[in-house]
Amino acid sequence: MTAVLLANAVLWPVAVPLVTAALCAALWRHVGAQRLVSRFGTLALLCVSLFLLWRVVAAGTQAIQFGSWAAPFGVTFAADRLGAAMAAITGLMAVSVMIFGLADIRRREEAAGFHVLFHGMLTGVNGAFLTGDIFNLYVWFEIMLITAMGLLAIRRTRAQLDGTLKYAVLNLFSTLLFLLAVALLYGATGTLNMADLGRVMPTLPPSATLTISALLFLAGFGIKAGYFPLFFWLPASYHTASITIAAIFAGLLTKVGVYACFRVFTLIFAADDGLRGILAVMAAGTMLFGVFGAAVQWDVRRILSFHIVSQIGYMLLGLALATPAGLAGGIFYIVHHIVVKANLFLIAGAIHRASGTFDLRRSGGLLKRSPLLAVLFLVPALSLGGIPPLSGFWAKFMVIDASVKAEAWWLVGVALFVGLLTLYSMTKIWMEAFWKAPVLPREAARPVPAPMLAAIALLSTVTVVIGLFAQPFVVFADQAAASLADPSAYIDAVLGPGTAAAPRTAP
Amino acid sequence: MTLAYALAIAVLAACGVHMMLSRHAVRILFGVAVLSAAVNLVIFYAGRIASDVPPVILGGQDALASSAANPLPQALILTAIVIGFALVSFVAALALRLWRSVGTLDGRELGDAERLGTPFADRERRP
Amino acid sequence: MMETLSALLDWLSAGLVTLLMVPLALTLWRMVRGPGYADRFIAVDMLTGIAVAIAALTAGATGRREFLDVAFGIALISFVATCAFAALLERKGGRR
Amino acid sequence: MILLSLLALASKLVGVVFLFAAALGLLRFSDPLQRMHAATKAGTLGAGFVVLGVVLQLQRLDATLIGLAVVLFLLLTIPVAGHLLGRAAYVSGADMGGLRGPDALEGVLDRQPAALEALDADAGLGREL
Amino acid sequence: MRPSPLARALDCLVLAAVFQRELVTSSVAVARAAFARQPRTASAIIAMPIALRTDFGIAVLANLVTLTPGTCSIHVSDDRRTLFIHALDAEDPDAIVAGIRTAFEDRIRRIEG
Amino acid sequence: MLFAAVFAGFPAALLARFLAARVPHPGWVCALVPAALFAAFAAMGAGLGEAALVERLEWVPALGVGLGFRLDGFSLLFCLLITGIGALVCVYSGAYFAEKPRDKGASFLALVLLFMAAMLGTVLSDNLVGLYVFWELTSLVSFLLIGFDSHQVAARKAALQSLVVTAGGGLCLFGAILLIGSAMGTFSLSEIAARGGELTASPLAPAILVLLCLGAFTKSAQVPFHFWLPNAMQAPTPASAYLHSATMVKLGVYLLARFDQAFAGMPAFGTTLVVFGTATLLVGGLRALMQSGFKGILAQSTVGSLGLLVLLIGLGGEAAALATVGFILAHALYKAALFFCAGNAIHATGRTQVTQMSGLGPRLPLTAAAAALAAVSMAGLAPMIGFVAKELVFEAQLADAAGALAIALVVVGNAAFGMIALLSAVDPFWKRRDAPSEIKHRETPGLVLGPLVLAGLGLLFGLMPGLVAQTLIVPAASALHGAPIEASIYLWHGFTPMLALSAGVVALGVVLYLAWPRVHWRLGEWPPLVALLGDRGYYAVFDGILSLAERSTRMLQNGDQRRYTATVVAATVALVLAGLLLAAPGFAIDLDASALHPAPLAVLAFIVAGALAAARTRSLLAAMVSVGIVGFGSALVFLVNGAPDLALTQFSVEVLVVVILTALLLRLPLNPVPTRTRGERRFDAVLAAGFGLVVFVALAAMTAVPFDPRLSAFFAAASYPEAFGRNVVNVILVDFRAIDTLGEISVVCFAALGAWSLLRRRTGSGGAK
Amino acid sequence: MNSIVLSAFSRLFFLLMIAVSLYVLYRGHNEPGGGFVGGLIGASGLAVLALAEGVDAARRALRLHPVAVMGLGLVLALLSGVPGLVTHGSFLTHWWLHLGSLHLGTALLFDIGVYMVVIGGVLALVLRFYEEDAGS
Ligand code: NA
Ligand code: NA
Repeated sequence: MTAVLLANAVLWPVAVPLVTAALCAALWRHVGAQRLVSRFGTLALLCVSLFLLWRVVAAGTQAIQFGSWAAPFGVTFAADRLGAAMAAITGLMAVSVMIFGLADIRRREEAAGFHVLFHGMLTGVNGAFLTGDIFNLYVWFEIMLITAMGLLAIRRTRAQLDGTLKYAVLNLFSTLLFLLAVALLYGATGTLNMADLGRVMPTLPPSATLTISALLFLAGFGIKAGYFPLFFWLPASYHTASITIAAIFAGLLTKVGVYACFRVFTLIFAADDGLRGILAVMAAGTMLFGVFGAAVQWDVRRILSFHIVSQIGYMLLGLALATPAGLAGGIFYIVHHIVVKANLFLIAGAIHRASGTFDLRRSGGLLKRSPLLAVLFLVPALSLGGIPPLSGFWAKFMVIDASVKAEAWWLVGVALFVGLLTLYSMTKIWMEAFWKAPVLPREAARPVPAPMLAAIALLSTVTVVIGLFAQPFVVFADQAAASLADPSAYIDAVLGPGTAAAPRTAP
Repeated sequence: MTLAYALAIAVLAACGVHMMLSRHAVRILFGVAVLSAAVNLVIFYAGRIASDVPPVILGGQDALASSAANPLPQALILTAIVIGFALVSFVAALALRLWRSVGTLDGRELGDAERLGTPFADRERRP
Repeated sequence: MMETLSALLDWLSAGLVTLLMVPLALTLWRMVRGPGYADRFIAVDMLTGIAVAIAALTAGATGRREFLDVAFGIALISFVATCAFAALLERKGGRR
Repeated sequence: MILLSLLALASKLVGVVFLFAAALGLLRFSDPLQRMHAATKAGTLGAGFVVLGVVLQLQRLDATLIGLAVVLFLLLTIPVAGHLLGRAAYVSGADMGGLRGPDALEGVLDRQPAALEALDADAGLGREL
Repeated sequence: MRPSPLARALDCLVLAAVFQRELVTSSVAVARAAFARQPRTASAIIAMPIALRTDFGIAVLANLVTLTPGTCSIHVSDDRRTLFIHALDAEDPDAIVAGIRTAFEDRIRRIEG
Repeated sequence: MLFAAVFAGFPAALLARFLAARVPHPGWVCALVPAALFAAFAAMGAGLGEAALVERLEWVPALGVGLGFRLDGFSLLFCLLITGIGALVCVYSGAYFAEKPRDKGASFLALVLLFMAAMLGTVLSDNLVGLYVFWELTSLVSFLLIGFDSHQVAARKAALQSLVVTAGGGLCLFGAILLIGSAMGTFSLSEIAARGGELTASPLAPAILVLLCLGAFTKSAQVPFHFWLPNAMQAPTPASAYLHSATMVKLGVYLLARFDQAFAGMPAFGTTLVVFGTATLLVGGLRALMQSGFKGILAQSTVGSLGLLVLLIGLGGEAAALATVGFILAHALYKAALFFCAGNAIHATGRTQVTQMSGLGPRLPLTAAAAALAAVSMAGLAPMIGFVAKELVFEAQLADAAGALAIALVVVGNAAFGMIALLSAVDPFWKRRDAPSEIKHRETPGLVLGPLVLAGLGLLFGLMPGLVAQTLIVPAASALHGAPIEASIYLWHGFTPMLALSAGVVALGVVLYLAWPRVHWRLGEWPPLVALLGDRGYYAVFDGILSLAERSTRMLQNGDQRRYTATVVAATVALVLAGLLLAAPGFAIDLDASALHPAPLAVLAFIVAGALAAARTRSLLAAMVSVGIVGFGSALVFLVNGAPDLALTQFSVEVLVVVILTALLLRLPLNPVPTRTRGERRFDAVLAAGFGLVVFVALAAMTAVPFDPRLSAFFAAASYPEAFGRNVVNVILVDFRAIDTLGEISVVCFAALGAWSLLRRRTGSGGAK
Repeated sequence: MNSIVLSAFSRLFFLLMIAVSLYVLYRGHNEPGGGFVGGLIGASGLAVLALAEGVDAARRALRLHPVAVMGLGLVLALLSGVPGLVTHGSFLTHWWLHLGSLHLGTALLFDIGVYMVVIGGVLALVLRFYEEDAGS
């Protein structure tokens, strides 16, 4: 039994939320029972994802084959350091958001299927992080998409419905591009297993099919991830979600797209010069136009939504460099940003609770009213702004340092400039919501409930810890990046020892 | 023959995209349906269209005849079809809900999401 | 002699599918051009018959029963679509 | 044996001809109800003949059972479908250009004065969206 | 008085056989019309009084009518007393009604018992 | 030891936030921390000599980042200033906030202690990244202190401005640091100073120079970033005294000084500093003439002083090093004292303008005395330390053989200092206007301790330079110079050229003072000058960026769904085209010879016709039927190509889609008005065609790629013997790739559930129409 | 739709379709069919019922809440993978029982799960879409 548990470490982070979602659906009429199952499932998810992380660190890349069918014939789940870290951070996010949700989720939302959809989304996210099969990845993406739409529209306000429509259109297009790319890839290689693709691809002669497939992957994932100029759905929808949901979206969903890019463009398609150039332009555009959008907004959630885009640019920058240092920076950035951005959305919720509005033009006075919240806000806000020694500083450090080492000067310039504007818009929130005297006395304003503060404090602590004790995280990111840059360990873990080193022959 | 398939699929994809570019939610939905049909055909095409023998092992035999059609793309398309159906249904529900709540499905009149907290409100009010 | 005849029959069977493309095209014309919604729906209904025939002929041409299963499914399920069309026309007509 | 094959071919051919006729009727008849006659009857019969022909050709028990089931389903569903469509067409105010004789339903069923699609023409808008 | 089960089964068979014949002839008629140089257009909607007891019987009748030459049932009145039939070629409505009555309705009534 | 000294401030700040609100005399209590640190540094400094005290700690070795702390003469000087003045500031703050809410004072004291720690960290860091960490922290605390009175718009605005400027500069510094790391492979300051040749030889050297200067100039308010510092006077006075005159703003100077040795081989460095330093000196002096706010005038003089310091660093030689150190010390003593005095005057009267104060001398006697002493020092008159420092400055200029013009400019600048000194010591305290100002607050011990101590020290060190010469100034100058300096410092050098220059300075200063009342408001309202010297440029850039941001956002995120989709489609097509051009994979088609089968061709034509009809028709119902044609046609394609399972599924799904869509269309108008103009439709057609072309090219090229049937071959062989199913497709679905199917039914489940919830009946009231 | 003809036949169609759907489900492993198509056909039967006699009739015919049916189906599909996990250490490794040429396995359970999800899901959709608009 223990052996089964250990050997399937990579299964649990997907299985646990899926079982939770299924049970919640089966208990449809019993909201109380759903809530219980859901809370238990969330805790279990954190445990199993940390367990996976421990397994990967202790024993190297973990891989399982469903149905005992050997790769590449069956479907593989595999977790290297990157995948395991993403799963672990997903667990952390789930728990934090659930804690916050204790004070934010309404019964009406629970009755509308919050728990099912929430765990369904976690299933999709973890599935995407852990699968080793490109078509299977598509399936998890779709689970993510459908549950995200369900969650987004859960209160059915007009804004939510409109936002969901915009979310739906571009994300549907994205998954179709993705599926198209998968089909082309399958047509050109005859295989779907990502490790197998990684093994086969270098042996194939160039062909327009493969090139187009690669670029369609980029476009498809790019829409999900919110790259320039594909990000429009994000600022059009995220701010309409109820805040618990927006927080987990902000933390996780776009990052799945980024993760997929990292995976596909290291394992399957080697980033050649042309592709790197394209990625670099996209990265710069993403950083710039995201932060531009944020700079002009007055609604906290919209500021934060645009910042998601902007920050995604830094991660993409890491990929565009395609050096181990760049990849490491990108990975560190992803992990840091998930925590920080989810936290900021949670804080936006707390701001709303404490001042009765999300609109900075109408809020204020929170430094006096909720000094603890003010301090807790500073942590992720400054981290996002790249102020040392918080996590965001190291993230920027790694990415920009990698750009310097790669002599990508203009990217360095853009990245630094965007950092300043980021700090500016965080300052704006601080000044308007916390410093400024309240514009109007608000009836809707209430004290911030303890669960909200607890969730925020938890994530702020994580940010501070990553910042102050960055070394293990940096080392981890370096190792994760090394295994991306040289995927032979991954390939061996999936296809059997020695496969990657074996002479490759064209089919 | 293969190129005929390619051409038809390309036209299909183009039509789907053209419909997705509409501002009417239902038309967009139709566009998604057409585009996803095109993509399904791409999967089919990618498995090479070479046979009209179903990939079912005849009684008395242990393995599939070599002349049979490629079963893997068929399985993949099955999955994709079902997923497409689910998504189309959901979006249809969304459209219905939008219609009930807002009374329009025309993109030019749907702006509740981005009007929320927009920084440009003051200017937009001006004619 | 027998082989030749049987080959001829097979060829004819295969040709029948091609022959069916003509009614298919005519039905398509009615579906696309209308002019009325009722016309389109009736044409869709007609498609069922053609589809069953195509499936059956494919079964004949390949000698595989699996295609008859498809005809079976089509015959059974297409009725639901027609019901839905009728419901649409009737309620829409009743209400506008 | 060969006779059976010939019979099968004949049956299929008859079916195809009926389908042909049905499609032609669909194209040529002047109003939806008339077209429906073609679609339901000739279409059903055509499909049925084709299926029977294939059953005769395959000469296998399982194929025969399935084939007969197909014909049965067609006979069960198509008239209901025709009935529903006909009524719906009438109610929705579809064009009844071919109706020269009496309309016994007048005053029994509410019939819309204009067809749904006529709204296009009323609005005077182009076809494209 | 109810007929014996055997008689009902027999009636069912006869009904089926009659129906098959009618179906073929009707299809032939339609096909002829479709191939004709000038498709006839003189159709009509006829009301046919019926006297069946069960809804199922009425439904069966309606279906049989639909599948027979040149006719198609469109509606059953709410009181279940009238069947409205669309006739493709309604030169002699009474003959159509009489044909249906003898071919189908009487048999169904017998089967209903 | 150094670690303890640096990090003591952080817990102390935290503690202060809680304690200061609860103990009596919080200022005195909090002052214990900096006082103790001062003592500790004094003790460490005493044993230091020419050597340096170094402590290292690994932090993020993976990035080459450590926390190296290094105490040499130069940093010792800063440490003593920071902790010494810090202690006085604490005392002063306690008194300053005595009548305000206790929480406010506590927060302020906590920030002061936090700031002290950050400053110590900056000047002690040997690792550049560590330095940067503390550097940014000082910017941040400065931001919080400037905006401390956060309910005032002006305070918030000034805080933001200072943050944008200093953090922006910080990012430049960060860039410089990374470039240095890349060029040198190390972040250690001492190592970089030692290997300066490598640095200047690097091709990155010019970029490093520029970025470094940007970082330092913003922090130290050099032209053209001089505007933020006077605006920062929105901060409470103790903060102004501490951060914005005595310590933080000197960080830029500190940094430049630290790099002076490394850039020795690069004359551009010195030239740049001299040019910008001189300009800043003059601008500071000129703008001081234009002001009338007490703190504002002092702030402008600080800008000038910083300019002077930068200029001095730009000069070479031992004399310059001595002058730099001497002037840093003198300036810190008199400027902090003057700020305290200004604070007392403002605090007492509630007025901020010099012109609004009069006759305060008799009522604030100790303040007036301290101000007088400090002013003498500032004016560069004997017997104050300021005099000594000024003599050193002129000596350095003469030693560097600076041109006559340069010397003249420095004289003018110093004259402005003299003018300001007179203005601050005389006007508020001794000048009699219509009526003496009303006094709201009297002097308290806490308020006068700081100015008296600092002014007194200025006098003490002036009279007895030996007290600090060999213990502080010379070691600091040696550290700065990079080699031991032999020098003795006296108050009286005899009659030297420097003395002549000093006399000139004094005379000019008096003239300026006399002219000030007539000149200052005219200058202050002369638009060209205000525009040139004020923060107009900053706002032009700031607003320019914001308006660019606004325009780009309005263009990109304009709320139009169609625009979004069109952009995404266009981007996708453009990406593919760009990728094809860049990768140039070649394009090959294998035109297979197999005959065209009419039936599949007809089915394909059927699909295409359906799709075209769907795209063209306006009626939604007709479009639905046409989409149905596409789905149905796909089923036929599957049917005639050996995929019965697929055909059946596709057909069933098509039927159910129809069932659902008809229900949707039941509620909608079937002929909605067109949502696109004809032009938009044409444009969309082009886009769609582009997308179709991409698909076609990909598919056509696939014909030339051989297919690898490994997977299917395995399934074909294993399906029955191992998975016991004859329908290989179904075996793949439930066994080989069952997890896909599991995911697929999850999608169905979630989609149906989502739809179920979306369409649930409205519970309760409210919502849309 | 209040058509006597349809109402009279709807039960028949419903039963027929359910029967066929179960048959298709059962033999899906060896012939075209399987849980998904089976589910669709079954759901179509329910849809006919819903169209002919109103959504409540269809809902009554299923007895359970459609969402709960989906949930149970998902649970069943997940459970079908557990025996293999326990014995082979690999999720979704199916157990088989061989009775001559008849092979019964947990794969069928999996397919039943698929069937239930599809039935529940499609029914949920149809019910919601064909519910009369509230108050409009
Ligand atoms: Na997403
Ligand atoms: Na984010």
